[in-house]
Amino acid sequence: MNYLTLIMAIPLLGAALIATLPQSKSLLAKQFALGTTLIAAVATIFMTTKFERSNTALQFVESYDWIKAFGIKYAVGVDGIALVLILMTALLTPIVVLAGWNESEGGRWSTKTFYILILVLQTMSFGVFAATDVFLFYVFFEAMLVPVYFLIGGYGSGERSAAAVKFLLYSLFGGLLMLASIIALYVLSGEQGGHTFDIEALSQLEMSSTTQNLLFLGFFIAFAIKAPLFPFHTWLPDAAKSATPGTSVLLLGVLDKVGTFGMIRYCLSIFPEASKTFTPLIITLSVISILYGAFLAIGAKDIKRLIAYTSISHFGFITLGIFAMTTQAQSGATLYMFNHGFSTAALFLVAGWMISRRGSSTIADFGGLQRVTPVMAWSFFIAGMSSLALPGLSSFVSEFLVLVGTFTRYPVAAVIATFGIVLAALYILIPVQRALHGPTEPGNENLKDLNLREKIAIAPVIAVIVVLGFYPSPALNIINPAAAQVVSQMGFTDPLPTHGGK
Amino acid sequence: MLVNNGLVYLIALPLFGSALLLLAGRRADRWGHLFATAMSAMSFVLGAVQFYEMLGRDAENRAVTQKLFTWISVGSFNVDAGLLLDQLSICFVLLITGVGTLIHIYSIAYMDHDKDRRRFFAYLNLFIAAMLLLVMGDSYLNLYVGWEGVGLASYLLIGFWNQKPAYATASKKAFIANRVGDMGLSFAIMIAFATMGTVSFIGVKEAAEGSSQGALTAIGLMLLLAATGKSAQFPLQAWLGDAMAGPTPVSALIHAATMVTAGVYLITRSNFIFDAAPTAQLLVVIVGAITLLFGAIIGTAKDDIKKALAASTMSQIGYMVLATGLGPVGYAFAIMHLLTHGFFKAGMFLGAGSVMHGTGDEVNMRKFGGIRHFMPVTFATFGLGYLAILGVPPFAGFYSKDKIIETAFYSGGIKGILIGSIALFGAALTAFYMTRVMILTFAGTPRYDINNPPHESSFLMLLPMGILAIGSVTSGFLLARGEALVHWLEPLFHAHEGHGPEILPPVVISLMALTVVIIGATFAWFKYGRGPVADTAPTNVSIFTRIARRDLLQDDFNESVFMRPGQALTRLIVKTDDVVVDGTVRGVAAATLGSGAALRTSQTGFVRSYAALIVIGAIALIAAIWAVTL
Amino acid sequence: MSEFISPTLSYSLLSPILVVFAGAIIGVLIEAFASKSIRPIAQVSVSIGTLVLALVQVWRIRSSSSTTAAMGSVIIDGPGLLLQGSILIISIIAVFLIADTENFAAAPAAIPGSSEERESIARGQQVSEVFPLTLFAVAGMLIFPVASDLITLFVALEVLSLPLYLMAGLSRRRRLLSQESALKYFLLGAFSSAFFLFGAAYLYGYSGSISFAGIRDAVVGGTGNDVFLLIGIAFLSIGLLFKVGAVPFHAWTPDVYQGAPTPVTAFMAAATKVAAFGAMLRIYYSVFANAEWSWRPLITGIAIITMVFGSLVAISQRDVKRMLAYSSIAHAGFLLTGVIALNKAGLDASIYYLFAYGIASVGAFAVVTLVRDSAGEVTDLNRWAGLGKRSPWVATSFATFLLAFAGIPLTSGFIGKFSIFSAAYESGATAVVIAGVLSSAIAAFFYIRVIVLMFFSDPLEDATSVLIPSILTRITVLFSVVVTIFLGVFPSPLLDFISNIAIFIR
Amino acid sequence: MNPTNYLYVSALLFTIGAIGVVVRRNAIVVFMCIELMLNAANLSFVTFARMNGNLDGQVVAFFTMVVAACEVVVGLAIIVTIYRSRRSASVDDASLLRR
Amino acid sequence: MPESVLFWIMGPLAVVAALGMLLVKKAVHSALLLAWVMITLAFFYIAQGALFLGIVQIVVYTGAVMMLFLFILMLVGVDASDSLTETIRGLRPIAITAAIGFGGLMVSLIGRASLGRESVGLDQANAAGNVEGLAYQLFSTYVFPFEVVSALLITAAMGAMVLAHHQREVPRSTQRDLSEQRFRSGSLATAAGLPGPGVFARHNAVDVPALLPDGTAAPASISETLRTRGDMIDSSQFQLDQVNTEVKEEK
Repeated sequence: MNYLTLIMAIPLLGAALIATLPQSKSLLAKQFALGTTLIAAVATIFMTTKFERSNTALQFVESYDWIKAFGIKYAVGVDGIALVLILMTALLTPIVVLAGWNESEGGRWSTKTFYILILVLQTMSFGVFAATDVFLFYVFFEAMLVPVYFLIGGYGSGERSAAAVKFLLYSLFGGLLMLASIIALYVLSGEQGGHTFDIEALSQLEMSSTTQNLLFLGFFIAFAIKAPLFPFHTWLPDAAKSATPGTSVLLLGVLDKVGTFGMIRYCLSIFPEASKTFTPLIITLSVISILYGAFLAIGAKDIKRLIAYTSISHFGFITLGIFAMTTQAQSGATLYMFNHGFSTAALFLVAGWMISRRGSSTIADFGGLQRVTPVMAWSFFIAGMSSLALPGLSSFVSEFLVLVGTFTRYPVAAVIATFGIVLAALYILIPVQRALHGPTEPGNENLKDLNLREKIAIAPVIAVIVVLGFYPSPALNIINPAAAQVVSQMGFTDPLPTHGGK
Repeated sequence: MLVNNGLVYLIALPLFGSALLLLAGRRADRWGHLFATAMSAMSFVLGAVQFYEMLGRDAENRAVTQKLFTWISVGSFNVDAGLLLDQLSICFVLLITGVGTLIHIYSIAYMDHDKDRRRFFAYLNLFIAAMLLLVMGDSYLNLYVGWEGVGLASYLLIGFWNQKPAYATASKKAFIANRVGDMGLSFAIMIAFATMGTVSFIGVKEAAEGSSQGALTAIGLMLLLAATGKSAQFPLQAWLGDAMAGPTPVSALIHAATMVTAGVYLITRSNFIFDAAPTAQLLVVIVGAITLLFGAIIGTAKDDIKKALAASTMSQIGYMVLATGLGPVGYAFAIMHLLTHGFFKAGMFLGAGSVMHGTGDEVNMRKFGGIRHFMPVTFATFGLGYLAILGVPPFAGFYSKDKIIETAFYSGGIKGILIGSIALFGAALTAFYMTRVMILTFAGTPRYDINNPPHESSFLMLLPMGILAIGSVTSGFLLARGEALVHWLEPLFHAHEGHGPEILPPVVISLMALTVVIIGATFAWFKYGRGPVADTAPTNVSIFTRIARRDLLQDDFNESVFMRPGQALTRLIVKTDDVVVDGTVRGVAAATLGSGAALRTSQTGFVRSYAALIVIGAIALIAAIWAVTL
Repeated sequence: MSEFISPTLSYSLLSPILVVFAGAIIGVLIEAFASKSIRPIAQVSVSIGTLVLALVQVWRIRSSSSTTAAMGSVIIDGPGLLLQGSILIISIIAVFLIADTENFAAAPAAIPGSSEERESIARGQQVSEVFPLTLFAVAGMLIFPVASDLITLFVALEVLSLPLYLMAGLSRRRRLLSQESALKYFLLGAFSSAFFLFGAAYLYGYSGSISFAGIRDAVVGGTGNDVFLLIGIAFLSIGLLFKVGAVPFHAWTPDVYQGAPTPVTAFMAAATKVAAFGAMLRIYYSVFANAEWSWRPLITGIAIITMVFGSLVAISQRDVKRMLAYSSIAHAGFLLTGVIALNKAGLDASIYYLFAYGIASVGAFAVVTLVRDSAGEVTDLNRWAGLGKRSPWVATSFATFLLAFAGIPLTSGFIGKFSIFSAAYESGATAVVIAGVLSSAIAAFFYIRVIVLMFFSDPLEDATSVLIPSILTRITVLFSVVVTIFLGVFPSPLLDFISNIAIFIR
Repeated sequence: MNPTNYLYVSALLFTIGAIGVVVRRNAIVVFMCIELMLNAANLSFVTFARMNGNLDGQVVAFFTMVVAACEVVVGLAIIVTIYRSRRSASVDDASLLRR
Repeated sequence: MPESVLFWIMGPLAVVAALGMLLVKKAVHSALLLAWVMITLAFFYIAQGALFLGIVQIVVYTGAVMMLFLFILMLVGVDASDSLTETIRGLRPIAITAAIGFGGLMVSLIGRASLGRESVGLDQANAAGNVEGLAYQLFSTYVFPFEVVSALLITAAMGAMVLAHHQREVPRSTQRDLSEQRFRSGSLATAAGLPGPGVFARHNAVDVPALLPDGTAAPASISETLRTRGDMIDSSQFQLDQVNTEVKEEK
C-alpha cells in the first residue's frame, strides 16, 4: 500500500475539488478543506499504526524513475523521525483550518484560493518529510515556498507583502546555496558510479574533507535559514507578524521543521565528517540562538513577534540536540520538533483569536483578559507554560532530553542553554502578566470568549500537550530507534557515566 | 505497572479535583470548594492509612514504591513514573494533606465572598497534588515535576488576585526566582546522569559511594541552589515577602507550612550526596545561617503582619537548612523543626488571616492593637503559636529549635561555636520580632475606628486554627519523645554517626536559649509594650532600621545587579538584532539595489558609448591575448 | 585547377531551410502581387504553413542526420536539428503574436504623426512585409547553428540580422523609439559583424582554411601561430557574444528590446538566442575544443560578469520590457556556463535550456502585448500593479514565466538551470556555478518583485486594461505555460530525446 | 615583399574604423567607418589568401562585399527613415532609450 | 620591387586618409576619403594576386556603394557637418586610449606573430586564372552561401521598400478629379473655386479675407488655421469704397 503517496494525494485532490467550486461558495470551500485535512489526518494516523517501530530501516518505501537522465527518482519513505513530523503536519492542518475559519476573509483573494494554497502546502510538507531523493526533497523544499509566500502576502496583515518577499528571498537564497551543493553531489555521484540522488547512495560518496565541508555548509545554511538559527533568523519575526495565525502555525510549526529535519536527514547522513568538524560552531550558534531568541522575546512588544522569537530560542534547543550526538539529545530534538509544533500552534492560534478580537497585536493593548475571557486566557496560559517547558507538559520532556543529552557530551553548552529556561519564564510571564493579568484595560471589557468552534480547535492541541507531557512513550517509541540509528551511523555512542554504573 | 498499593491515588485525587473544577467552570461554583476539600481530606485519609501500614512493618521494609509506567526512556536514560513512600515522605504527606485539608476548610469561610472561590480551590488541590508528587517521586526527575508543579500552583495562588498589578508582579517574581532555583535542580540532574547514569534516588544513592568528590560537590551545590530558590534562602529569598500578595490561607499552606520547606526535603532526601560532599554541606550551613539572621532582621522591621510572618518563615527555614547542613544528626532535627514549624507557623498565618478577616483586610500592625479583646480565640491560637516559635518549653518549638542550636554548637571547633552563636542570636531576634507582632496586634490600645471593631471569625476558620494550635503545643513533645522522629528516620540516614564534642552540656544550651529568648522578648516589651505605638511608622529611625524595612536591600540588590542590567541587555540585543543582524541583511539588499542602480547608469542611451563599450571589451580580450602570448 | 565539380547539395537535409526560404519568397511575391486586403491572411497562412512544414521536415530527417550537406557548407547533425526544431517551434508561436494585433506600423515610410500615417491607421493597415522578413530571419537562424564554414556562418549571421534590424523599426506606437532602436541595433550589429569578420580573417590566416573542419585540424595539429588563432577566437567571439547579449557586448539589448515591437522582441529574444548559442556551441565544442585553454578563462569571466550584471541591473528597471531584456542578459550568462562546460552534459543542458528559455520568453512577451491602455502597450511596471486582481489568468501566466526565469522547481527553468550548472560543475567550473547560484538569488529578487507588484499591490488610479487575448495570442500564452510547466515536471522525455541525438559530428 | 605589412595596414584601418564609430556623430559617417572596418577585414582575407596560397580568402572577401552592399542598403534606409522623423542624422540625438 | 614601392606609397596614404575620415568636419569629405582608401585597397588586392576582387572593389564598392553613400548624404544635406567637440563626457579620452591601445596591441601582436609556415603565394591557385579559380569555388564549394546571399539581397530590397516606399492607398487626385468633385458636390457656389485672400480688398496679405460683392468679408477665402486662430484681419478697413479717393499728390 502506497501510504505516503496516498496521504500526499489526498490534500491535492481536495484542492482540485475546491478549485471546481464556484467563487461564491466560500463556506463549502471551508468545509471541503476541513474534510480533506481530516481525511488526511485519519489516513496518517492509520499509517502510523502500520509503522513497525522497531525497524530502523525506511518504511513505506516507494521509488519510481522521475527524470531518468539525471538519475532522479520519485522516492519516498519514512523513518521514525520523518513519521512523527508527517503526523504532526497531518494533525495540525485540520486544526489550523478549523481555528482560522474566518482567516481567509481579509485576504486579497478568495477563500477558495486560501484553502487551495493550504492544501497544496500540506502536500508539499508531506513530500518534504517523506522524500528520500535529495532532488525530490529540494523540489518540495523550494516549491513549498510558493504557497506560503502567497498565504503571507495575500492573506496576512500589516506589511504583508514586504514580509512575504523577505521570507521568500531568504529562503530562496538558502535554497540556492543548497542547490549548489546538490549539483556538486550530483556530479560526484556521477563520478563514483552513476548519477543518483538517493540519500543512502550519497552517504557512501567519497569526498575530500574540503569538499565535504563546503557542501555541508551549502546544506546547513539553507537549513539554518529555514530553522531559523541565529544569525539567519530575521525573516521569521516579520513573516510571523504579518501572516495569519494559521499560516504562522504552519510556518513555524511545519515549515521551519524542514530545516532541523534536513539537518538530521541530509547534513548528518551525507556529510558525517563535516558535521563533526562544524559541530563546535553549530553548538555555539545554537546556544546563542537559545539565549538571543529569548532576550528578543523578552524585549518584544508585539505578541506575534514574541512567539516568533520564542521559536528561535526553541530551534536553538533542537539544533543543539541534533548536533550533541547522543541518543537522548537526538530523540529529544525530534520530540521537540513534534512538541514545538503543538505548543506554538496553541500560542499562535490563541494569540490570533486575541488579536482578531482586540484588533491589535500589541501586548500593551491587552490586559485583564483572564477575567473577561477566561477560557481564552487559560488556553494561552497553558500554551505559554508548554512553551516554557513546564514539567508535566510535553515540551518539558523534549527540552530536558536535549539538555541532559547535551550535558553528557558538551556540558558547558548545556549549562549555558539551561539559562534559557529562566529567560523562558520571563518571556512567557511578561506577556501573561500584561495581557491576561492586571486590571481590564479599556477596550477589552466586551471581548468575547472562545466559541465552540474555537474550543474544538484548541482542545486537541492542549490534549496533545498534556498527554505527551505525562506519557511521551508513544512518540518516543517511534522516534528512539531512528534517533539511535542516526547517532550510531555517525559513529557515536553515548558517553558512559563517568563514575560508577547504575 | 498496575496500581498495586494505591500510592498514586494520593496524588490522583487532588489532581482530579483540580482538573474537574477547572474544566467544569462556573457550573462547579456551588459545590467546588466542598469537593476540593473532600479530595484533600481523602488524600489525608489515604496517607494516614499508608502511615498505619508503614508502622506495622519493620524499620527496613517500611518504604513502598510504585511504578506507574515508563515515563521517559531514551538509550540509557530511563525514568519511570514511579512513586516512593518512605519514612521521610510520609512525614511530608501527612503534613501536606493534614495541614492542607485544614486550610481547605479554613478557606471555605475565608474565601466565602470571592466569586472565584472555585478557582481558588482548584489551585489548592493542584498544589496538594504537585506537592505530594514532589515528596513521593522516586527520582529527581519526578521530584522535578512536582517541584515545578508547586511553583506553578504557588504562582497561580500568589497571583490569585492578579487584577492588582502589584500582585501579578509578585507572582511573576516568585515564579522566576523559583526558576533560577529550578535551573540548579536541572543541573544537578544532568550531572547526576552524566556521572552516575541514573537519576533515581536509589540509583544515585548507590552510585554516590563510588563517585568522585568533585561530582558530588557539584551536585550538592546545585541542589542547594534549587533549595534556596524554593525555600526562599539566601540569595534567592527575595520573592517570599512579595508572595504574601496571595490570599492568607495560601501563605499559611504554601509559604509557611509546606512548599517552602521543599528545599529542606530536597537536601534531606539527598543526604547521601551531602554526606559525601563536605564543601557543599558547609555551604548549606552558611546559607542557612545567613538566612536565619536575614529573615529575623527583616522580621524586626516589618509592619505588615504577613510580611513579618514571612520573614519569620524565612528565618525558621534558615534554621532547618542549617540543620541539614550539619550532617546525619541534623536531618532529623531539621525535619522535626519543619513539622513543628508547619503547625505553629500555619496556625499563626491563619491567625493573621483571621485578624485581617476581622479588620477588613488590614495588614498593617500599626493599625491594630488590643485585638485580643475582640478576637479571643484568634489571640489564643496565635499566642500558642507564638510560644511555640519562641521555643518556650514545652511548646513544640522548644524541642525542635533547641536541638538545632545544640547540634550547631556540637558540630565542632570554631565553626560550631560560630554557627551556634548565630543560631542563638537568631533565637533572640525571633523572640524580639514575634513579641513585637504579638504586642502590636493583640496588646495595647486599639489604633482603629473603635466604632467598627474587629469581629471574631467563623467556626470554620477557628476550627483549623484550633487544631493547629494543639499541634503547636503537642507536636514537639510527641516527635521528640524518646527521639521518636530520629529513630523513625534513622534507616534513611546511614549510620547514626553522632556529633562532635559536647562543648557544653545540653541543659546549658537550653538555658542559654531560654535566656536569650527572654531578653529578646523583654526588649520588645520595652520598646513597644510600655507606651502607645504610633499608627504610622516613624521615619526618624536609624539607617539600620531603614535598611531592614527595605528587606535589607534585597530588592535593590536584585534590581541593580540583575534586573536593570538584564533590561539593558535586552534592549541592547533588540537593538543589535535590528541594527546589526537585520541591518546586515537590509544592507546587503540595499547594496545590491544600489549597485544595480549604479550599473544602470552605464546605459547612457548613446550608441557611441555602447560602441565604446564593445571596443573596450575587445581591447580587454586582445590585451589578455597579448599577455598570455608574451 | 581540376575539373569543375558539379555541386551536390543533399536537398532533403537542407529541406527545412529551403522550405523556409521558399515560404519567404512566396511572401515577397504575395507582397508584390496580391491585393492589399488579402495580404495579411495570406501572409499568416503562408508563414505558419511554411514553418510547420519545415518543422515536419526537421522531424523527418532526424534519423538521417549526422551528415554534411551542401558541399560541406552545413552539417546536419543531432544538435543542429534540435536547435532548428527549437527555432521553428519558437518562431511559430512568435508568428502568432506577430499576426495577432496591430503592433506594426501602418505605413513605415510615413513620417510619424503625419496625416498620411493617420490615414493608413484609419484604414486598419499594418505592414505585411514583416512576415517574409520573419521567414528570412528564421532561415538565417536555421542556417546559423548548422553552418560549417566561416562564409556560411557570416552569411547566415547577416541573413538573420538584417530582417531583425528592419523589424525593430516597425512599431506602430512610439515610432521614434522604435526607429531609434532599429538604428542602434543596426549600427552596433554591423559594428560587431565587422569584428566577427576580422576574427574570421585571422582564423583563416591561422589555419589556411575557412571550413570548420580545416580550422579544427589546425587547432588539433597545433600548426600555425597561436597569436593568429587567439585573435581569431577573440574577435569571432565578440560577434557571437554580441548576438547573445553578453556583457560588455550587451548594451544594445535593453534599448532594442524596449523599442522594438513587442512581438519582434519576443521573436528575437527567443529565437536569436537559440541560433546564436547554437552556433557558439558548435564552434566552441567542435572547432575550438582543443584550444580550450585559451578561451575558457575568457568566457568564464564574461559569463560571470554577464550573469551578475544582468541580474543587478534588472533590479532597478521600471519598464517591463527592459527588465526582461536584462533578465535575458543574465540568462545569456547562465547559458554561457553551458558553453564552458564543454562536455556532453553541457551540450544537452544548453539545448534544453535554450528551448525552455525560448518558450518562456515568448510567453512572457506575449503577456506584455496584452497589457494595454488606450495608448497601446503599457510597459511601465508601476502600472502593472494589481494586475493579479483584474486579470488573474494573465498575471498568473506571467508569474509562471517569471518563476521559470527565476528557476523555481517544477518549472522548466529549474531543470534547465540544474542541468546546465551541474554540467559546468562537472567540468570543474566551480566558480561559474557559484556565481550563477548567487546571481540567481539576485535575479529572484526582481522576478519576485514583479509578482509582488502584480498580486500584492493595489492598482493605480489610471488602471490599465488587459486586452481580451485573441485566439492566436491565447494559443501562444497557453502553449508557453503548458510547456514551461510540463518541462518542469516531466522533463524526462525531452531530456532523453536530446541526450540521444545531440552529438556533434565534426 | 613580406605580406605581413598588409596586415599592419589592415589592423590600423580596422582600428581607425572602430574608433571612428566611437567618435563620429553623423550616422552616415559612423556607417562609413564600419565599412572601413569591413574593408580592413577584407584586406586581411586577401593577404592571408596570398600567404596561405588558396583562394578561399578571396571568396570570403567577395562575399563580404556583397553582404556589405546589402547592409548598406538596409542601413541607409534606416538612417533615411530616422532622418525623416527627426530631421537629424546625429546618432547622439537618438538617445531616448536609456537606463 | 614594384610592390614595395606601391605599398610604401599607397599604404601610408591610405592610413592617413582613414585618419582624415575621423578628423574632417564634413561628411562628404569623409566619404571622399573613404573612397580613396577603397581605391588603395583595390590596388593592394591586385598587387596580391586578387585581380577580380580589385576590379570588383572599384566597381562595386567605390562605384556603387560609395555612390549610394554620397546619394544619401545629398538627401540628408550635403552641407551637414559635424562639430568635432565631444559631447559625451569622458568618451574622447576613452577613444584616444582605445585607439592607441587597440592599434598598439594589434600591431604588437602581429609583429610577434609569424605564420609558422612559408607564405605560399597564389601562383599555383591562380594558375588557371584568378577569375576561373574563384568561379570554381563560388559555384561548387560555396554554392550554398552564394545562393543564400540572394536571400540577403531580397531582404535588402524589401527592407528599403518597407522603409522608404509607401504605396498610396488612394491615387492622388488630379485637377480634373477635383474639379469634377466641386461640380458634383451639389452647390454651385463653390464650383468655380474659392476666392483667394485679398480679392477686391486693398491688401492681399494671407490674413486679409476677400471681399464679397456686397462688401462683406469672405471668411472662406483664408486658411482655416488662421481663421480658427483668430488671426483674420477685419477687412472692412480695406474696402475699396472706404478708401480715401483723394489721391494725395505725393512727391
